[in-house]
Amino acid sequence: MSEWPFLDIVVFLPLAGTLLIGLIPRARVGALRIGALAVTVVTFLLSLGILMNFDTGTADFQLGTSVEWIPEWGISYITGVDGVSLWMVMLTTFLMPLSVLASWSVERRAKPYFIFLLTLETGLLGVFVSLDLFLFYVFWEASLVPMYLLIGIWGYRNRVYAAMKFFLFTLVGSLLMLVAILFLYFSFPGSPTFNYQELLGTPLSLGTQRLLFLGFFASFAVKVPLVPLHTWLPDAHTEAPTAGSVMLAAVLLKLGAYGLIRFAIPLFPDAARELVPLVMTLAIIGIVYGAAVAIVQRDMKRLIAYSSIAHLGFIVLGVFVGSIQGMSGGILQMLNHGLSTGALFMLFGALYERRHTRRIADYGGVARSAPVLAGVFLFVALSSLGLPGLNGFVGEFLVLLGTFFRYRWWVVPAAFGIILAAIYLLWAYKRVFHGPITNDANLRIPDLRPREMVMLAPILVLIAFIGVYPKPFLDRIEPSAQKVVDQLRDSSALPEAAVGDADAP
Amino acid sequence: MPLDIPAVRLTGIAPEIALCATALLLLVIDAVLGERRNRWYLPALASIGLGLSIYFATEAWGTTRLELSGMVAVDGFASFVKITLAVFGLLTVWLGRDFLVRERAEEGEFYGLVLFAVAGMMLMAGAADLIVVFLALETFSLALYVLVGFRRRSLLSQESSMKYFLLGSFSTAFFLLGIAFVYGAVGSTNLYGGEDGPGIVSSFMATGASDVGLLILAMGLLIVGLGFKVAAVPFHMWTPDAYQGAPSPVTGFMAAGSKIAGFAALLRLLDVTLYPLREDWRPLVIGVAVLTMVVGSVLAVVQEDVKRLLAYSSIAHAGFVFTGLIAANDRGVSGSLFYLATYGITVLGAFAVVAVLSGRDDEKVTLRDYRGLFYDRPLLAGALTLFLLSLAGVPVTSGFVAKLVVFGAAIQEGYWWLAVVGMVTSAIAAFFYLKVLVVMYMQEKETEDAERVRSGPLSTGVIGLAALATIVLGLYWGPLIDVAERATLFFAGG
Amino acid sequence: MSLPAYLPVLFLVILSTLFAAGSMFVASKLSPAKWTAAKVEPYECGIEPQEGGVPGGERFPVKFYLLAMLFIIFDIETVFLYPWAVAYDELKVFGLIEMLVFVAILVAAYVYVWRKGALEWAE
Amino acid sequence: MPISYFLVLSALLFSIGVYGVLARRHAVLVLLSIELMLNAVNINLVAFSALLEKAGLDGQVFALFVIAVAAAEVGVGLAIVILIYRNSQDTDVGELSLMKW
Repeated sequence: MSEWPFLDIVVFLPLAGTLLIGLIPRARVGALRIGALAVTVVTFLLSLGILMNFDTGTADFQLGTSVEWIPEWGISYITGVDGVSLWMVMLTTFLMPLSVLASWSVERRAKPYFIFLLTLETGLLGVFVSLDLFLFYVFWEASLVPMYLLIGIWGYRNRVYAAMKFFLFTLVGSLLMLVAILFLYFSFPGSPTFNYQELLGTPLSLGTQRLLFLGFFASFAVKVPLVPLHTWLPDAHTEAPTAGSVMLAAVLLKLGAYGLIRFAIPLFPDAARELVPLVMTLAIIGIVYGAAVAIVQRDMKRLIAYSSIAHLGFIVLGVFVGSIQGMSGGILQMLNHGLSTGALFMLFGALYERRHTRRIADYGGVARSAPVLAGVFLFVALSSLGLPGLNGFVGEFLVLLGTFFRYRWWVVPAAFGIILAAIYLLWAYKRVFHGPITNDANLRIPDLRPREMVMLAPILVLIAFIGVYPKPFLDRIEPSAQKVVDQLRDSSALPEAAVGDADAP
Repeated sequence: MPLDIPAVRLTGIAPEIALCATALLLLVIDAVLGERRNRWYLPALASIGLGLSIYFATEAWGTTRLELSGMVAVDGFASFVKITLAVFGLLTVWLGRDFLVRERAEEGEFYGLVLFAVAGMMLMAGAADLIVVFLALETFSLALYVLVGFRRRSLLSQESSMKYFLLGSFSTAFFLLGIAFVYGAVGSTNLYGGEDGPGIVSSFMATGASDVGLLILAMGLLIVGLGFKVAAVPFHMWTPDAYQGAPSPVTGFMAAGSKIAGFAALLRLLDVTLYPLREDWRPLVIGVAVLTMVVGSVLAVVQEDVKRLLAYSSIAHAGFVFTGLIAANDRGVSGSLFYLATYGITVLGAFAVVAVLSGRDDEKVTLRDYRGLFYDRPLLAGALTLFLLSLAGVPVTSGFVAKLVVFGAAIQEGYWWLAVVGMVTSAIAAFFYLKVLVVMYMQEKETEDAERVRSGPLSTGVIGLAALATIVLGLYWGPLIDVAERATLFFAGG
Repeated sequence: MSLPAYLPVLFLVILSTLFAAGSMFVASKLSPAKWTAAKVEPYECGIEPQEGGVPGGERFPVKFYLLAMLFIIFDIETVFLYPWAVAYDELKVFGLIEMLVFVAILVAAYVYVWRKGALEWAE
Repeated sequence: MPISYFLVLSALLFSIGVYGVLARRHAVLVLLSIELMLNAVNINLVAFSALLEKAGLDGQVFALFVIAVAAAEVGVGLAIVILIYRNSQDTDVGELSLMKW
């Protein structure tokens, strides 16, 4: 346990950073970039402190603080990380500097851009660390506005529509969740509180549980997204600027899965257990549908977007099969997908800066002029489609294993999804980087610049590392994963699970 | 019959007296001194008067009794509303000063009328007898009618004032008929009753349920009259036109002031006096509430004029407050108070920004005039964004907390479906607030305007204060909610 | 909830609408529509209306309106003097003071109107 | 003398007022109709106060207030009419474009 609260500093440092950015005159674009980069890097370094002090082998929440906020309403500022949220926090702080690098080419209105980007980081981190339902909801909504502005202002042609769609879809979901939260708040026997760990014990009739679970589920399923609530995602991913797409794919989508693991299942285990078949069906549909649709995409960013739907299907599948392998695999996969898809978006963003088109057909033979770019792309693509030895394989394998233990036959369509993934990714790779050069512009594509190398190298290292030696990651994930699995499998474990003392760091 | 001289204790209406006296003084001074170039002393005097009224209102805090032979209630509820109203009045006066200077139309009448209006609204909050409610209603309505038509050069302004006036008096007539029926049904118009005579409910219980029909009818008519003031559907037709036509500061004042005044009367009437009959009025009010939320949110989507848009949004907000009123429990009443206070501040801030941007003759108020505003005036646009997000109910703004508490009250009473309706309509509403953001952030300014609008020192101050309040109350609202709850604790008879 | 209790509201609405529609109908049926010059020209207390007044040309001095309004206001206020006068004996000095305050307010209003030049007939 | 006489009278007056407001387009006429409604209410109040034993003098006092307020309303209303009349160039001030709801 550390003396001083790394966690809260990490969460609010970016927000403080916006003030720094605010002081820089808007004309000094270079200074703005450097400032944003500095803030995010410092945030990342501090977040390493969390990793250091994280105590493996316990499922309880750690490193948090707990302060009364609005005692009249039983609202407190309670934070803490466990195996589930730890890697999400790390992922966010790790990817943020890289997305700043990816936004180097943002010349127009750079000042508000970086301000919104930093605000977004605080919002996302807050969601992952807050252990008070009210606090959680505040961060959940707060992360919405900057993303909305990022898409809507710096996006591509269809940006306003995409931003609107993104905001309204999410908002409707989260408002239903808000009603559920309030309902839970009022049905808590003791003195009214929003404290997550106290609310865990709330006795609820199965009918009520079902309603409230659906309330939460509505909000999370939109974020994940599960088919049929996914329609906002392709637009948002496609229209968003590179950094926006990275953050969307790598972190924002995880909010949904995280919410399911952290809130939906532990708070309403009976309802969750009852609805497992439904959710798993949706997940499988997502896997197959996403992959199938990805194959026929003409727009590279749309393709990556649909591949995300498929991957998130895997994650939800693993979370809901109710076996430790599936759960930890799903959680690890959240990390993996963040890395590989983030990298894919960065790579294609780099490509887009060179050719200013998203149509796959406009490319072809790029590998000749930009071999390094092509090589890196292939590497990332392989990790994303789960090649043994790379990170994607570990997660997906664990998910499939977990599924196999409990629902033998569900493995078949899931595995089919992996095959499809191989098809669309490799085919897209072939069409973009190899084959005949249809357009002369592809001959003169400059290869990766040093900045871009710097931005991609860390990701590649991690991809390989997790692929060959996932143990340190899984060690930290498993205890918490086990806890959630117990809750999902039999609610008798619920009371013991409810007693954690995260409020005493 | 021998008349008994009532013991005169004026703590109840001291704030109102202070305001009226100041207003009279102000008008006479202005008339005597005549046209001066810089009449700084008018807003100064008005501010002093409002300050005095705040002082007197805080003096009355904590006592709970009836005064002036049961005509006026002195309680925390009244004090809370009065202080809030005085604050609204201050903001309006400061805003109005800049506005009038810009329009080169500074007249003492403006300040006088604002003061009179505030006084009437305050009286509304303390009224313990339908007679007083009626007088208060008329006092502030008449002042508002004139204020709406205060843009002398704009025909639109005067026509909207005409419409507002005619519809207003029309609804007043129904309200009056309602009072007459109450009087006929139970022979008393007093909300509480006491040593000075029986109250509505007590004498109703005495006479028995024989003429419940007449009382219910009267109740309906009263709700019509007050519903008009708070812009509840279907008594809302005046709202868009009046909001559009009125000078922007006045619009903000109307939105903030007449809403809290009308709801103060409604809360006292329905949640205290007629609480025993709640099962009778609830269906009617629920109908009104749902209509108001839906119509307000849906019609706002198609608006192109910012003031009209905010008008429909204020209709929708009336619906949200109704959910707290329907709950009729402590949380509901205090929640409604909190909602009205925070909403007032936010909407005043929004209209302050509108007033600054509207430019000479208060004309530039269409969405087109807001294109790319963020890159032209980042601070103003940022403030407006904050206010709009608060109106939309996004967290870390006061609007979110307000929605949370009123919907919470409804859920607590088992009206969770009403809360769901509220949530869905707020989602619809979010769409048109976002529309404004789209215009401000995601569209390019088409024409460079001739002279760059400059926000006067007072307007800047008002906007800053409102923005600060919106954020602070969104992050740490405990104290204010606490005060509101204590206020309902001292609710005479409540 | 006793919805039947709301029937009276319904009745009032129906009554007024029926009355409105009915009278409109009856009026349209009964009244003979014969327009004579004398009927269409505005009645100005015997003053000859100017023929074809230019657009914006006043048909009558607005001053009439203004003075009339001022008169009505101040005149109606005196209505409060009657109950005071009737109950003078009981009210005693208290009533006197109240009435003085009341009159003082009226005087303030009067001063205001006067200084604003609303009483000047010709400016 | 049964109270119902007065009530019917006032009800009729009130309905006439409502009819006037809804049917007339000229602002001044609408204003007149509203005054009619107010006076109908006055009749109600005075009748109740005079003929109901449970009701005291309040009704008649209230009527006085209503009269005064009505006068104020007329004042404001006519003032607005004049303002519009001075601003707008056309002479039929009653035909307000906004009145068409």
